Amino acid sequence: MKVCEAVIDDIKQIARDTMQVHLKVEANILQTIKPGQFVHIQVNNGTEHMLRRPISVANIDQERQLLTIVFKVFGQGTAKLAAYEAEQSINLLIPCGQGYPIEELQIKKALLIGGGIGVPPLYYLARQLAKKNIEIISVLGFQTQADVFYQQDFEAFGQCFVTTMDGSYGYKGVVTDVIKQEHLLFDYYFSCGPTAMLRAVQTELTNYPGYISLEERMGCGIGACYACVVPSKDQATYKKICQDGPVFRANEVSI
Amino acid sequence: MKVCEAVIDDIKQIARDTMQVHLKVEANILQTIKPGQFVHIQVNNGTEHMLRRPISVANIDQERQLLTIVFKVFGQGTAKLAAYEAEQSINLLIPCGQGYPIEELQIKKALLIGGGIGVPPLYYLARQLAKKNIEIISVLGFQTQADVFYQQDFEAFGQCFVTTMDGSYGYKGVVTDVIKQEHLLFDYYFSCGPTAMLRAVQTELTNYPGYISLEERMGCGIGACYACVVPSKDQATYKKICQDGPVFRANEVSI
Amino acid sequence: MSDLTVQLPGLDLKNPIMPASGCFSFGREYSKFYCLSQLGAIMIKAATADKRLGNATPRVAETHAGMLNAIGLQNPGVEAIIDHELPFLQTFDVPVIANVAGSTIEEYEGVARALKRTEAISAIELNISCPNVKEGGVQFGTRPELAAEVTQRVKAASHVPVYVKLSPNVTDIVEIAQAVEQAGADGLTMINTLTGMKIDLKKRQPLLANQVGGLSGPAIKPIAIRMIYQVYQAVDIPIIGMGGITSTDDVIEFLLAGASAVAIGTANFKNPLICSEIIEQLPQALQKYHFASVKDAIGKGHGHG
Amino acid sequence: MSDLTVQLPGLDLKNPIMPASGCFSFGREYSKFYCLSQLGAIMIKAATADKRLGNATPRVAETHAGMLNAIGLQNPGVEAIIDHELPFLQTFDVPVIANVAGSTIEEYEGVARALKRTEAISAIELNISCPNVKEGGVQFGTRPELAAEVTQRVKAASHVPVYVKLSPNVTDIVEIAQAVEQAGADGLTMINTLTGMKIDLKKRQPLLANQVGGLSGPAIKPIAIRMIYQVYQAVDIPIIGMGGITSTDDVIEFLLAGASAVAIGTANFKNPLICSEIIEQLPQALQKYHFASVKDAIGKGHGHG
Ligand SMILES: Cc1cc2nc3c(=O)[nH]c(=O)nc-3n(C[C@H](O)[C@H](O)[C@H](O)COP(=O)(O)OP(=O)(O)OC[C@H]3O[C@@H](n4cnc5c(N)ncnc54)[C@H](O)[C@@H]3O)c2cc1C
Ligand SMILES: Cc1cc2nc3c(=O)[nH]c(=O)nc-3n(C[C@H](O)[C@H](O)[C@H](O)COP(=O)(O)OP(=O)(O)OC[C@H]3O[C@@H](n4cnc5c(N)ncnc54)[C@H](O)[C@@H]3O)c2cc1C
Ligand SMILES: Cc1cc2nc3c(=O)[nH]c(=O)nc-3n(C[C@H](O)[C@H](O)[C@H](O)COP(=O)(O)O)c2cc1C
Ligand SMILES: Cc1cc2nc3c(=O)[nH]c(=O)nc-3n(C[C@H](O)[C@H](O)[C@H](O)COP(=O)(O)O)c2cc1C
Ligand code: FES
Ligand code: FES
Repeated sequence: MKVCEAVIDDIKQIARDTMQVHLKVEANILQTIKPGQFVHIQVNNGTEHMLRRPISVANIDQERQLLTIVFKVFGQGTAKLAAYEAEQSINLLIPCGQGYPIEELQIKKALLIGGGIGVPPLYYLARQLAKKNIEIISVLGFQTQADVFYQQDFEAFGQCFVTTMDGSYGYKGVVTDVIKQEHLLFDYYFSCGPTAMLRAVQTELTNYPGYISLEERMGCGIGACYACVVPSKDQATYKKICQDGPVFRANEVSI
Repeated sequence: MKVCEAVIDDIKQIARDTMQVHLKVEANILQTIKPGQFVHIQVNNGTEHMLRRPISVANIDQERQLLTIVFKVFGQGTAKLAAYEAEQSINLLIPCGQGYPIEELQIKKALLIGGGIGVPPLYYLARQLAKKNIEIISVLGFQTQADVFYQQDFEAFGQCFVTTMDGSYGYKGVVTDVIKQEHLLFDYYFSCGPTAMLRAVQTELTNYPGYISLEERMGCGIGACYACVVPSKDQATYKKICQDGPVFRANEVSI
Repeated sequence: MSDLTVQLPGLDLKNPIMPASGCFSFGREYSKFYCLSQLGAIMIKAATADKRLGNATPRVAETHAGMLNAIGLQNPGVEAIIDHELPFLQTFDVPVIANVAGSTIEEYEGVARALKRTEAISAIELNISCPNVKEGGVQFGTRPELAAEVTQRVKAASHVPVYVKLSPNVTDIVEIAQAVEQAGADGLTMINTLTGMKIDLKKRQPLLANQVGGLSGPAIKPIAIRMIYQVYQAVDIPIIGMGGITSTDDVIEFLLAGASAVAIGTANFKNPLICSEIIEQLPQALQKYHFASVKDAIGKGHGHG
Repeated sequence: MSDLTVQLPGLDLKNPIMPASGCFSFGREYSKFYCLSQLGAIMIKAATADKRLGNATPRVAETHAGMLNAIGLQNPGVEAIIDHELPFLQTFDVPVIANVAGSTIEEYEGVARALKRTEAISAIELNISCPNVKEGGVQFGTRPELAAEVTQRVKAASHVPVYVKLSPNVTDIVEIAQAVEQAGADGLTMINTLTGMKIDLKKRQPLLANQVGGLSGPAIKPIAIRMIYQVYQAVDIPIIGMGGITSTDDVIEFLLAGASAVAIGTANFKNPLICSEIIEQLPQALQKYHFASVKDAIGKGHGHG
């Protein structure tokens, strides 16, 4: 893990309140990053915001030495990040946490299930899976049409279903509805999104091996402050999301 | 008095740690401003700096609708102001306080005595005095050569003596040394600078009518919080520097 | 548009927003920026029996997300305030809350009694929590029995409802709140400033002439919210909340914690229009969080509902 | 180059900079950023008798220039710390200060006694001021007689000097400081966090699962400085200062107020290199303010000299 000042190559809005940023990062750092890992971003200098913001790695372009993040403007910190301009630099801890352990798995057909700002990390995952010639189906859930992004990018890898809560685009309903309706077949699933969605996924897909990526409010982002814990399945211990996660086996944690 | 977002026309360093900024301000506001008044500047948005910074009006260009300020980088707030760039805007309270009451005075020959960042407001004063064909002598004191600025601008109005504490430029010593050595003659003096200098001026020139401009840490900048007081000469009451001053008759206040 | 009104003892508020005492003098200066009749109420600068000059300068210092002040109750004395300041405020349609301070119980009582001769005030804010005067002030705010006594005496001497301003510099704020409630307080205002210090590194001494000063501004908001939340559960009198408010979100946070109205202090210095702007934006903010009115939000941060 | 060393009971410090308890776990994570031997000392996460899971999440919230935490003393228990964490720290050349917590006097005593079997610690920091646990913790820090009792008992059970960590959530910090000094404390560490709250406007409930949390960061620095300044004048034991430090100027301000060394907590989260960077920059900063050494600056904000 490193502290790194990354210059913004470009920053643009790609959906409602949703920003995509390309950051220039040294190749030797980029090489080490696994899908599912995150960067811990300083909002700005000074003392107004003492906590960093965790944002997942959405993609890596080794050739152009770019790291992509996609984030939603939610509160004050992300609003300030959204106001950055190209050529300015932001301070990252990179990389943080454990990614999806795809090297260790024998996968033929992967189901990617993303909700809202849980979609971006799955994109980098999809690219890495595709490199290994793994078949990919994706189900992406959003609130409403204005929120949808990356559909075409996922379609490039295989079947891609988009749902919106209000039915304004694609299927109406939640991601688990689509999975049931479409009788999707797969051997591993990988999911990232709001806790409510992950809980539904965990329950519905209890017979499949899968990985979920969790969110929690963080202090240090590196395992030193015990802010970001989640109980293990048996409730006997806590795992640290920033260090042991954010990716966990679906049956490992109690959410 | 108004709250005003002023766009920076240009900003540049003119001496050691000393910035000059031209701000675009509406003509109808500029028309009301008197030499000696100040603007109360918001450091930035957000909550890190809750107090504004008082900075004197150094010049006004009615034609180009520009207001000039000159400030020294002293602490965190002025450091942040110095980092602004052209086209960005800063928030001002404008105009604040009472200026030099030159309309009411019968002056033939004015002595301007400035020390360090007390020099800028005297420049706008000099311009206004010159318009009234008043003869002007200036004595400008700085720490050292690297700090000197505006010498030529004052020379355009008449005799101008520059002193530095370490003698690295112009006369060596304090402004009052020059005034004595050069046997300067004048009927009114106008002084702005560090309190120690003003005290010396007050004492040395006790037989002359004069005006001094004071500094104090401010809260509101408009007379509402009682932060910025100075005792009246008889110590019986307090004057508010932001509202009753910053310009006072030299014999009016006890510094 | 959402209903912004709040009815409190002696105070019929158009909206829950008022400037905090000491940050708004007697209104004249801010009246140049907007019409004071827009305000829910005005809390004026502390009044003592006689004129006070206050502390030496420097009196303020900036801190991270806040400031320190040690004004030391500079004011022209209660009689001068009645004669020269309140008439100006009476030209506006806005309730005035007089902040009453003193060094002894007798002084507090005397100020309250003196105020009887004016119709210009709707309530008294009893300032037993000013950390910036050598004697009195803060002790009354930190000892429940003293707080109760001064409350009772001032209440008896007053013709208008009395709100007691609590000091946060205490181990147990609930204990003090309950003591003044039992002593007859009509309401509480909280919080006053926390005692702090800044040292001038070059001069090697405290930056403020008074050495210590009161910390205010966004830095202290979490402490204010916590104290109001705790006190709301322990008393039945209304609370006017303050401490670090700079936005409509902050106002709603105070309402949820249990404040019935709020005061804004330090933020006026950063933005002299803040009270006016927040009043204008409040209906929209209430809507955003699905509150039908200000009253609908009060205390709603306690349990679900 | 200026002399950065400081000698305190049990602690021979290369420099006065150490990470604060709870913000640095047991050092492993930060050892990836710099060599821990650079540090003056390390204050490790609180140890209780048995393993504790701590509070539910969310456990932290951001506030203006600060944060709230309610971790709730999650730790693997003193035995596991001795066996699994301290050996790692022993690989560095840095004194370790063990933070001792508990719900009862007996638990505090037990933890101190358990620590006797390790050589890996140079001092104990007695945490009588944690606001985030239901029982114990904070009461010990707010009542002088309880503070004195737990100090005396832990002191008797310990083989190393005991520094008592004071809570700022009190009316009179000097009274507590004097009580623990008399009870045998070798030093003080101050301040712990101030109790605060943040409310989630959408959920209409306190944001932290524990409702209240401890406020830390630059927001509280003026309170820390004031308390250290006051306590320094009233006690003869050394103070390790903390609360909002983010820069060398802050370190010097704490030294001037009367701290002999300082700890850095929250700022590690913003910049994991902060302790290392401050250590590097400190000689230059001391020079700027004309101090020949760290020792030369301690207490120099009191009167001229
Ligand atoms: C491992 C991880 C990966 C993430 N990846 C992404 C991503 O790729 N894109 C994206 O848009 N969002 C992502 N999030 C969520 C993102 O971190 C929050 O939306 C963001 O921190 C909110 O900050 P704010 O300044 O807008 O809100 P504020 O309310 O101002 O934040 C205040 C504090 O709360 C924390 N916080 C608030 N909401 C959340 C949340 N949902 N999760 C964690 N911390 C929160 C902030 O980090 C900050 O410390 C991720 C979260 C985690 C834990
Ligand atoms: C009426 C008036 C006119 C001024 N005009 C000028 C000018 O034209 N050019 C210029 O360079 N300076 C001027 N000053 C001084 C200038 O305001 C301070 O240097 C500046 O506020 C320091 O801010 P900072 O952020 O650098 O320091 P910080 O130490 O970060 O400031 C902290 C707080 O202290 C206040 N403060 C610190 N030093 C002073 C000071 N000397 N006077 C008043 N407040 C202070 C700041 O305003 C702020 O509230 C003037 C001051 C006054 C009162
Ligand atoms: C400069 C200044 C002067 C103050 N004077 C008084 C006062 O006279 N009486 C009083 O009760 N409170 C006084 N206060 C406290 C405020 O009324 C308020 O309680 C406190 O500042 C917290 O609110 P804020 O964070 O919005 O400023 C003063 C505060 C400041 C900053
Ligand atoms: C996340 C977090 C956890 C903490 N845990 C402990 C603890 O276990 N024991 C303790 O004595 N103090 C604990 N503290 C308090 C710090 O040690 C320190 O006293 C306080 O945060 C003030 O310093 P700061 O402003 O530099 O953070 C904790 C603080 C934080 C932010
Ligand atoms: S954020 Fe500190 S342990 Fe995870
Ligand atoms: S700064 Fe508020 S009265 Fe002058």
